[in-house]
Amino acid sequence: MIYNIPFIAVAALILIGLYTVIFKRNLIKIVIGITLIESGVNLFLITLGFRKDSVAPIFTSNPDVSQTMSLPVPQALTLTSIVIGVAVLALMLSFIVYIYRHYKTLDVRKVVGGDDE
Amino acid sequence: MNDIISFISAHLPAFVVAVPLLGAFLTPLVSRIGDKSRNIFAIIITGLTSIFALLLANDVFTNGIRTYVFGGDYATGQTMVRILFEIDAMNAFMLIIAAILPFAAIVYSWGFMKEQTGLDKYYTLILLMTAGMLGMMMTGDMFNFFVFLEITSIASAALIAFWTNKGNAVAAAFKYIVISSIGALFVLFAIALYYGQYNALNMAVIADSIPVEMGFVDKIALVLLLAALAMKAAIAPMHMWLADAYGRAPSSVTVVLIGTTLASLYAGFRVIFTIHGNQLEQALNSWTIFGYEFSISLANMVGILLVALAVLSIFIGVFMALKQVDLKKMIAYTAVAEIGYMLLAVGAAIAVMGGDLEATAGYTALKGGIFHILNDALDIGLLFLVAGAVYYTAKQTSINKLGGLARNMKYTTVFFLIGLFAVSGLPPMNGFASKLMIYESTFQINPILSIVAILCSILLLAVFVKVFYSVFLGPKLPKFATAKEVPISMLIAMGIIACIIIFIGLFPDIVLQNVVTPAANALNDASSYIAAITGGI
Amino acid sequence: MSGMSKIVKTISNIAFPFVMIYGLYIIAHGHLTPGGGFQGGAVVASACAMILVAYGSVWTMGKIKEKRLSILESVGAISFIVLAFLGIFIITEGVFFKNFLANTNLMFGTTVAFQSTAANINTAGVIPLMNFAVGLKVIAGLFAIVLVMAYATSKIKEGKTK
Amino acid sequence: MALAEFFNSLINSLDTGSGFWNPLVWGFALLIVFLVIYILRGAGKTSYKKGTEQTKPFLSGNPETSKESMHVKGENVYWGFVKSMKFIYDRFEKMHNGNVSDYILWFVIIMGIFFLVLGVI
Amino acid sequence: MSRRDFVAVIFFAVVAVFLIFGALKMHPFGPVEGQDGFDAEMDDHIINNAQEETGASNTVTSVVFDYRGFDTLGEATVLFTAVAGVILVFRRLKK
Repeated sequence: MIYNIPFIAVAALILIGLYTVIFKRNLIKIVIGITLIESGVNLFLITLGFRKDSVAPIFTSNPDVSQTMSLPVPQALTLTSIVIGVAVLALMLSFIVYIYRHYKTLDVRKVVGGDDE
Repeated sequence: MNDIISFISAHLPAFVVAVPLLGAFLTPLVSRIGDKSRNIFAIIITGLTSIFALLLANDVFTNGIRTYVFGGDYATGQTMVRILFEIDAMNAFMLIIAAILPFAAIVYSWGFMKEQTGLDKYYTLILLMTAGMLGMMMTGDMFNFFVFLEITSIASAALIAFWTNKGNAVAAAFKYIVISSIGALFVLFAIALYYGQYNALNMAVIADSIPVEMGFVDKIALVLLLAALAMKAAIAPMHMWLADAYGRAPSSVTVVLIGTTLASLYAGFRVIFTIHGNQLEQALNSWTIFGYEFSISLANMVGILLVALAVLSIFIGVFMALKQVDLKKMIAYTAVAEIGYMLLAVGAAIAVMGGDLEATAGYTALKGGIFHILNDALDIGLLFLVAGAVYYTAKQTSINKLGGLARNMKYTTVFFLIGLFAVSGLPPMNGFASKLMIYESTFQINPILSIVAILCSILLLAVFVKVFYSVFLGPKLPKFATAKEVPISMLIAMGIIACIIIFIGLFPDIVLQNVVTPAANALNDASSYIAAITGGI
Repeated sequence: MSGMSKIVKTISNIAFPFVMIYGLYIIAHGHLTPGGGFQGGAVVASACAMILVAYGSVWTMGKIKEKRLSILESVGAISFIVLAFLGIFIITEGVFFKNFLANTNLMFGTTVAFQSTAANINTAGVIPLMNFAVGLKVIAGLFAIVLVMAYATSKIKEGKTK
Repeated sequence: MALAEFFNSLINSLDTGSGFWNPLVWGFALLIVFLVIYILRGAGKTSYKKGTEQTKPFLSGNPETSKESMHVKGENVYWGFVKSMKFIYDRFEKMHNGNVSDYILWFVIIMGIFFLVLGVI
Repeated sequence: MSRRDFVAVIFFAVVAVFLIFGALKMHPFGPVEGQDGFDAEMDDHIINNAQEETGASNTVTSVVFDYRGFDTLGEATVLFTAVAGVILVFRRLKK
């Protein structure tokens, strides 16, 4: 129970992100919510890689290789996920620049993209 | 010569994804030479990819499941640490769709995109879309699936915003990337749950290690995957992004977008049938009311949910399509209805799945639904290409301003008629064969479903008769007096798809026996898919 | 945006080589110490972004066009995927992404046992080469993204949007 | 041999559970129907001449209007159906506001329903 | 409080409850090998064999570039895609 505090923090981060996406009106804040969800998922991945009293899985000048090492795969997955998040963020922000150029507003209720204006 | 063929066939699964990736990386360099050379290069790369994909599909249909491990050798049963591609008949069936659509799109773009700027990035992104779609259809590794999903989403979003001088195109692209990134993040969350539970990322290993008595975390992962993939596959009421995205993107991009949407739908089927295939028979709960024993299995529950969503999709799609005034948005809502038809058939098959599926009518329903995936991709693709041709000639797609185009564009009119017959399920086109199977099998399962399906199909016919009347028929409008037929490349692209449609329509039994039935069997038995990796359950 | 004050330009001139050397160090030692192509590339790209902020996007765009950067990036990507293809073509019975240099006493081919090793850079087969390819790609890519967005938004600020 | 099997498979009919569907048989039936219709048509009135007053559009004496105004706009087709289904279309219009937050809200709603159905039951 | 916000709050609460219960049902944070149904078979295989198979002393790098190198190719492709997309969006529309 008390050992699962990091997992509860992950759930809280994801829920805060969802709340931001659903209830906020500003496009920038929606993007912030998406990055919150993403950081929650990354935190979950990196949390899964931890084992009790373990060290980093690197053998270079490592005093004792027999001690338990933390899992290497989640760190690799988190690296991939972070880079993907950067790419998505860049594209979304450039879309927002153009949306502001066209609609002169960032209110999500006005950026509806109806038929040809 | 012979060993070259054997060498290529040994590495086919790698080539199918790696060749379009290499082509995409090379495109910025090739486009320094000239536009014509860049177009020819893109056509060559896409044709090569299609040939490899068809060869791989043929190999799988003849020799059974193919696995390809990246970066090392692997003996069945040892610890699965590397990424691998696993292609069974269902993946091969999807590969056929992915081989047809991007080639037609690239050929179409030669004439359709002639006046545009930034074409080197356009070809790069459309090749990346193709590579991501193929990877989604072939991979056997969950996290690798997520990576390809993100590649496809980012490339699609950038291409939807191609016409940046239109505000609604950029707005549609923003909506699409918000939807797809949130969906992909929840897919990643589910993958992380599986990893934390079973310390595995391979689909077959996960499916092998999930206990038959599902835990709470497994249920949460299943729900997250189902909801996220349903949103990516544009199932109502999460379909609204599709109308914007399909309607605003250039038609050549929309044709590839159809393939990516169907790839997400396939991933949902894979999750239900393969990863949780062992738990489908498991009873979720059982009550005794008045001495009667009620028990609902996971298969019943998921099937009922999917059928409900499917009926909603068909209803909303048809009714909204009837009211649209924009031609491409109308076809987009029709695509929503068509996806509903597939989901209706497969959901009905899941709902009645108990013991052996072959005994029940669900087997026909499953075959019909899988058959309809191919037909829908071809029909909607042809209609979008025709809509793009109309836009190319008349520079607008609002059906209020169009009229009398049949006098100027004869071939386009013929292609639109073929697409109209096919998509609204009129004989002798291919849409009729699969829809007939769906009607009869769902009638044996529950008559109301097939009644709804038939009525909505009639409404679809009404929608397209209206479009045909108001766009192509009618008096020759003065503002289109100088309208000409579209360039030859666009006609070739439309002709390819039209010929395949007519072939499937005239000889449906060949396709059903050689392609669809193996795919249905492969989707139905998860044990062989798992046994190919773990060596027996 | 236009450039910043002379103090900022001087400080960034002094700091730029150190940051870049550090990033290249991270890229080169990716198979021995924490880090790798992505991380080191991000460090170098941040150095370039610092120059961009100090001197302004218009000046930087005058120095280097984003077309050159995208060419550089595709060169990095092509070298990466070609290294992956060599796994098929170099050795018999090879597969895609085969580490064909590891444990062959060729370049980067020193064999390592399961032990606490001293930092020997001459190991790990194709992994250092892939690190360099990915590092080049990440430098060019991130700098291209930052440069293009800064240039476009600066043009918006000056009013000539189209 | 394989070719013969191929041609045999061409004329196979699609088994759809309870019924069957064969496009070639259907096409043959369609041909016969067209033949009958052509014969009936040949037995029709023959005093029809092109280029005379018979072929001119007759709008009860009024002059013929312009092509633009004669073409029925696509929006006006089926206006009766849309009008009678107004109670449905109002719902759908309210549903399809292009607000991306509502799209995500629908996703959350479906996820909640799935949770309730699969987790509680 | 509009009807939309009411429905949103209700289903948001449902999702929140299920996610937090799932977080509580996970195996405890920092598990010990062999206890509470945790067995890191794949990662132990990597940790024990990474040096012999790839020669890299950094296990994470050996995972990123050798065991899961195909993911890294996809990741590089994602960055490439983003760059191409941003340049496409900010392109000049006139020839």
